[in-house]
Amino acid sequence: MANDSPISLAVELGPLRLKNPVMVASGTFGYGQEYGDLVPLERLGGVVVKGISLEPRSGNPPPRIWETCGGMLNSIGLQNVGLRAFVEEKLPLLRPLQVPVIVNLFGNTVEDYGKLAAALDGHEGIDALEINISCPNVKAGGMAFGSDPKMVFQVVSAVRSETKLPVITKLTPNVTDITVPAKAAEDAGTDILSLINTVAGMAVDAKTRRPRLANVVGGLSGPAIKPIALRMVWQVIQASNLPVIGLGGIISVEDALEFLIVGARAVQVGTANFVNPQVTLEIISGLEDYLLRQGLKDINEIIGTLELTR
Amino acid sequence: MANDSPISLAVELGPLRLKNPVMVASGTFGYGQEYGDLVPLERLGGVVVKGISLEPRSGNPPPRIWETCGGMLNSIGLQNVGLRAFVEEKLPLLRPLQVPVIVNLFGNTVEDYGKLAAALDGHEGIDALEINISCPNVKAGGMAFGSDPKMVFQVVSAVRSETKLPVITKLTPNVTDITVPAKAAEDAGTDILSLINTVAGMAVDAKTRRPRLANVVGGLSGPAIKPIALRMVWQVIQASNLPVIGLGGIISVEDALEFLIVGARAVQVGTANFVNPQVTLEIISGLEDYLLRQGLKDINEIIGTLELTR
Amino acid sequence: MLLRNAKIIFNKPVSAELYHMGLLCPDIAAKIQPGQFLMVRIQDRLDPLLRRPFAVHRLYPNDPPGSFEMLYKVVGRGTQLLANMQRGDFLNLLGPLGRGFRLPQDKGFVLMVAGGIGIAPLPYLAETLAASGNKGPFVLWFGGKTSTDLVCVQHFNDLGFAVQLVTEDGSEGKKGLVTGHLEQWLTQQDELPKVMYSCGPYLMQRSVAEMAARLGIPSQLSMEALMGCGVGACLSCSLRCHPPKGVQDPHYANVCQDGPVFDGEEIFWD
Amino acid sequence: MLLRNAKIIFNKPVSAELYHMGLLCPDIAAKIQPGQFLMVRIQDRLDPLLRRPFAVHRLYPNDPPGSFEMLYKVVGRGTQLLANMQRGDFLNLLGPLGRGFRLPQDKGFVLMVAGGIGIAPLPYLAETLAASGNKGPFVLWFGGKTSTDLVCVQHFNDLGFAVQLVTEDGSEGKKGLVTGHLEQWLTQQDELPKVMYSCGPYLMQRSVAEMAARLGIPSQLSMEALMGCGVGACLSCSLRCHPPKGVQDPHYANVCQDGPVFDGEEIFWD
Ligand SMILES: Cc1cc2nc3c(=O)[nH]c(=O)nc-3n(C[C@H](O)[C@H](O)[C@H](O)COP(=O)(O)OP(=O)(O)OC[C@H]3O[C@@H](n4cnc5c(N)ncnc54)[C@H](O)[C@@H]3O)c2cc1C
Ligand SMILES: Cc1cc2nc3c(=O)[nH]c(=O)nc-3n(C[C@H](O)[C@H](O)[C@H](O)COP(=O)(O)OP(=O)(O)OC[C@H]3O[C@@H](n4cnc5c(N)ncnc54)[C@H](O)[C@@H]3O)c2cc1C
Ligand SMILES: Cc1cc2nc3c(=O)[nH]c(=O)nc-3n(C[C@H](O)[C@H](O)[C@H](O)COP(=O)(O)O)c2cc1C
Ligand SMILES: Cc1cc2nc3c(=O)[nH]c(=O)nc-3n(C[C@H](O)[C@H](O)[C@H](O)COP(=O)(O)O)c2cc1C
Ligand code: FES
Ligand code: FES
Repeated sequence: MANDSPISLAVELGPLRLKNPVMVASGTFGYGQEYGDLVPLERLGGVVVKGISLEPRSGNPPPRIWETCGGMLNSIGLQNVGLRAFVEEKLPLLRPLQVPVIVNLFGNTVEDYGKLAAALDGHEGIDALEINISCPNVKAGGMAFGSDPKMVFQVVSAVRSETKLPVITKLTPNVTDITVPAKAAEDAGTDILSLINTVAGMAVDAKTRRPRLANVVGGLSGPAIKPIALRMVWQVIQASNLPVIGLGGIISVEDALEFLIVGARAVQVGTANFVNPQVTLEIISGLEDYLLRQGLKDINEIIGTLELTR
Repeated sequence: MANDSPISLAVELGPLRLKNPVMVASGTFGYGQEYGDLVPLERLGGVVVKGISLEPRSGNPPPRIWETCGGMLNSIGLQNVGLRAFVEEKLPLLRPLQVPVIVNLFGNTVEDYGKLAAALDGHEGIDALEINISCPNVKAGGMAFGSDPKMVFQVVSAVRSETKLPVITKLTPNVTDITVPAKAAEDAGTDILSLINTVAGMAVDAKTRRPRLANVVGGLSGPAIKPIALRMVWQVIQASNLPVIGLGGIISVEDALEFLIVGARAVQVGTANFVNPQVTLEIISGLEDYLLRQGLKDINEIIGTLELTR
Repeated sequence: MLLRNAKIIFNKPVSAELYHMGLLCPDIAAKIQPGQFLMVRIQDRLDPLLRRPFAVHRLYPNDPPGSFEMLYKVVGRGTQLLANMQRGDFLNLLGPLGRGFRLPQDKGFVLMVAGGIGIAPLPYLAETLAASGNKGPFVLWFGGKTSTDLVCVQHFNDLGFAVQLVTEDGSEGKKGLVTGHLEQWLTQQDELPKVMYSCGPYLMQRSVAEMAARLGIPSQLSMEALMGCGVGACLSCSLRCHPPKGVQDPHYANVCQDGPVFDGEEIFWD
Repeated sequence: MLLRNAKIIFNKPVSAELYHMGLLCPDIAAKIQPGQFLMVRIQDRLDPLLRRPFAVHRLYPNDPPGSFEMLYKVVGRGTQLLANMQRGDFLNLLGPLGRGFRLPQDKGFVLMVAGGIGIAPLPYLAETLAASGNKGPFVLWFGGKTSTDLVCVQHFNDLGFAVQLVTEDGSEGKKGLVTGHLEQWLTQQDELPKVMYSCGPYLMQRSVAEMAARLGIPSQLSMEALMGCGVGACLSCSLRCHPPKGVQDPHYANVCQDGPVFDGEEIFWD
């Protein structure tokens, strides 16, 4: 993409300005360095780092991953280096780059979320916080924060009150009505919504009769879940005025377009990075080609243009 | 499979006795005749017919189907011949066969369900009723019966009070906690639970910017959803004492085994029939081979034997 | 209805997008009628998942015995995979399926109309017609976007057809849409066809059906729909039709079972 | 780390389950070290979805230049698809990845231990070792279930290795498990190896590491894990290790990044 390209992929995402709508999703791109020079980070719309907690976490015992039809299950167990090592070792490598850095965060309690937000607020080189509310709430007996709208409200409020950074709330799909937690997050002052996180799933080895994951249940991601993600994004778009980041199963420019057309202002790409590390670059240039073919000049001309009449 | 085979695949499913645990799922095998002599129905553990309503229904306008990665979306809109034509034209063809016939039913209101159950109760050749609670409740503004445990209780109670036939309640996966509707159905007196129905999903044609389905949202089925189905079956097995029929994405004997191992007493095969019309026959003989290889004689020896210690 | 593995005996491009594939499958070859179709499982894996519907293009009773040919257009993932397959590979076929073309009761003038890949089922129909003792006249009107769409014209000539070609870009035959030229031509004929057979895009089919209705000629149209099962089990492949007596409106027929060939007047055009 | 399409130059069975595949990819051939691996995308479609990890078995600097060989065992869907691929087809490779084997600092006696398909990364290591000016002695202990598992022994002989074979069924070499015979043999040697390299099933690796620890020999073990990304981005490929100072327990290393080759004493065996 030449800089003087007549095509504009730039989008506004609430308080954020992105040069294009294609980001990498949390947990699938490490802390940004792992893919080396295969993916020049400056080319991306944004980088969401692996979820960070106050203290380092070991994560779950292996096996932590299993391939399924069109997808994969993971139960990493939120292994991460912890706040301090992130700020001292990982952030300095990202800071000099011309790419928005979004820090994904999670806690065991509402207070953890607030403390994390406060601690990250002061650091240069962070462009937004993304709250992961899919993780189990230790005080509520392990039920995910994200499945209870009251908890969603509390967690988002705790983060909101501790940071001036743009706040993204990442919704879990494991709910009856996705617009309910979306509304709760909106009421608590989130700037942006992102969805979906993984769908709870399971697999068994028929030979040994053991679960494929040591943790028994894991999160399903990848192309298999795309129809679910797209449906939920569309539901949230209709119910909320907030800008939405769509993700779940995106692996081609057509997939990304589907999310933009239903109204997402940006997308994240997760599992597909494993399949094709350069998939984000291909999607970005694919978006330009699409606009050219459609005789358009600006990606905003297609966002939210789903045609419902026949 | 010779009759004097030393291997037994017979299972008890509450009040039902099946010669093997492999049935065809509602809506994917018509009224039983459509696959002609490719699938001798007597070989199956059971046949669940297309969902029946009091009156015939036209269903949704096309397009009604779209292929996704590892799955498909459908929005048939519950097209069916209606109670009377079913009883007069379809049931007589099934009655003479040595196979349990399960009638899947649905209504627009709680009363519809009761009336259908009453009307079907008297007819010879029906072995059980399966309640589809995934369909929209017209009185409650189109929200699915199955996503509200109070509605589940009412619908199942209405059917229970009108029939002496075994009652199967088929749960929708589009809920936060699958054990809640499962419990509601149990409290209302269902004999058996079956799960899962399709997962709500959507797809868009990026070229035309139109939804792939005229109905916009449809139900996702096929191998893509298997991990979700298996997880939910396992959750229900742990929370309820009722016998469970597992389904969702089964296309191989290994898939069927996964459901049996987590504790399902039978399985249904849906979308896979389209891919391989003889898949049920292959699964049945595959189960025998598996037992032989494992040195077992009876399928009941593997049901619910998930090994959780490492 | 049979489920069979068929061996690919050839698979060769006829243009950038169109391929001929020869398949050996005597059981299906022995049963299939013109206009019926097959549900093809393109490979063993789960991507793509569903079978794809294809017509029989030509039947080869002797060359080798029990073989037939498909003509297909590469439009998406499934057909791209088909194009990559090799002689000697196997395809799993379900069929014959659906209700095919019916031959006219009276001998005489028969008109066929094809748009693009809609030509696919017509050669087999033409062969059957020519073998039925009917002496014609036979006319094919064949429209495409451009000249490379207009395949197997020679075969129709050999079967005694007068072939009229139309392309949207004027690169071969008349320029424009097939239905426009056809209507004009028809009004100039002394005799009207006994039947009009047609296969092509929805709007072309609609024009043909309306033209046939205006002229009082029976029309038989081979229709398309997205399909799940191909056998009437899933109710995916709906085509809105006029409801028979006592049936609720809207009435959706199954293209796979009630069709793919419909009488023009059955269809509710929208 | 490179992302490249490599051309298959041969793909041939060496036994019912084992295949040799030759790949042409000069960029990767120029960079990859013994014990490093590649994440292979077996095809374009989404089933199977994830890449599969494979070691480089042998490097061919000249035949043709920039080519190398993989040895793989057909165990599931992905490897079955590999076995069906043809000369001239392409595979997409991501690599070189991970931390490979390090050559011993002192020249002298080197011992390698392989179990089954664990032989895969060792010939390239042996070639590098032999080319490093080390004169040995070199010994390979190689165990398998049965004689057909014991491939490429001649190549080790050619490189100056003494090869000791063990099979569980006794069909070739000594009967039993490789680690049992090895331990006995080691205690009878005058000199101890400078290093033990090993690749094979978890329990074999554990025995080798414990044996090496008892004898005070450094061991380098190439470990396996289920992998998502292969580059350290997803944290799927955990192997429990002893935590370095200041790191929480349990400590999980990434096999793809911290390994696949680990020192025996790093690993927490459970
Ligand atoms: C009765 C019948 C007979 C047919 N005969 C022929 C033939 O002889 N030659 C030929 O080239 N084509 C024929 N078609 C169309 C052919 O089935 C589609 O072109 C093919 O399914 C496209 O598959 P794909 O994976 O390449 O396309 P994709 O667009 O990737 O397919 C996505 C999905 O849409 C379906 N689909 C896409 N286009 C069509 C279509 N036009 N009709 C039905 N389903 C479609 C596919 O089956 C698949 O489920 C026929 C269709 C029908 C209904
Ligand atoms: C660093 C490394 C190097 C390897 N080198 C070789 C080699 O040179 N030759 C060789 O034959 N094998 C090698 N393996 C093992 C090889 O990756 C697996 O046999 C292969 O992934 C199986 O794929 P499948 O689709 O046939 O099996 P399936 O069982 O169908 O695969 C299902 C999933 O499990 C994974 N998987 C299954 N077995 C293994 C395994 N043993 N290790 C890691 N993942 C596995 C697959 O990658 C896939 O994600 C290596 C593994 C690692 C970690
Ligand atoms: C291995 C792995 C690790 C993940 N870790 C996180 C995480 O730390 N925080 C988070 O919010 N989401 C995490 N996710 C979820 C992804 O960010 C994403 O929401 C999900 O995978 C769906 O997108 P995809 O289908 O494109 O992968 C993880 C996903 C995977 C596959
Ligand atoms: C085309 C189609 C029609 C269906 N119709 C019904 C129905 O009438 N009643 C019902 O309870 N479930 C219906 N289902 C859901 C299936 O019975 C099954 O629950 C679901 O498809 C998941 O199983 P599968 O992945 O094996 O297909 C239908 C599914 C499909 C694909
Ligand atoms: S395709 Fe299933 S009914 Fe026609
Ligand atoms: S495979 Fe992703 S971190 Fe190792």
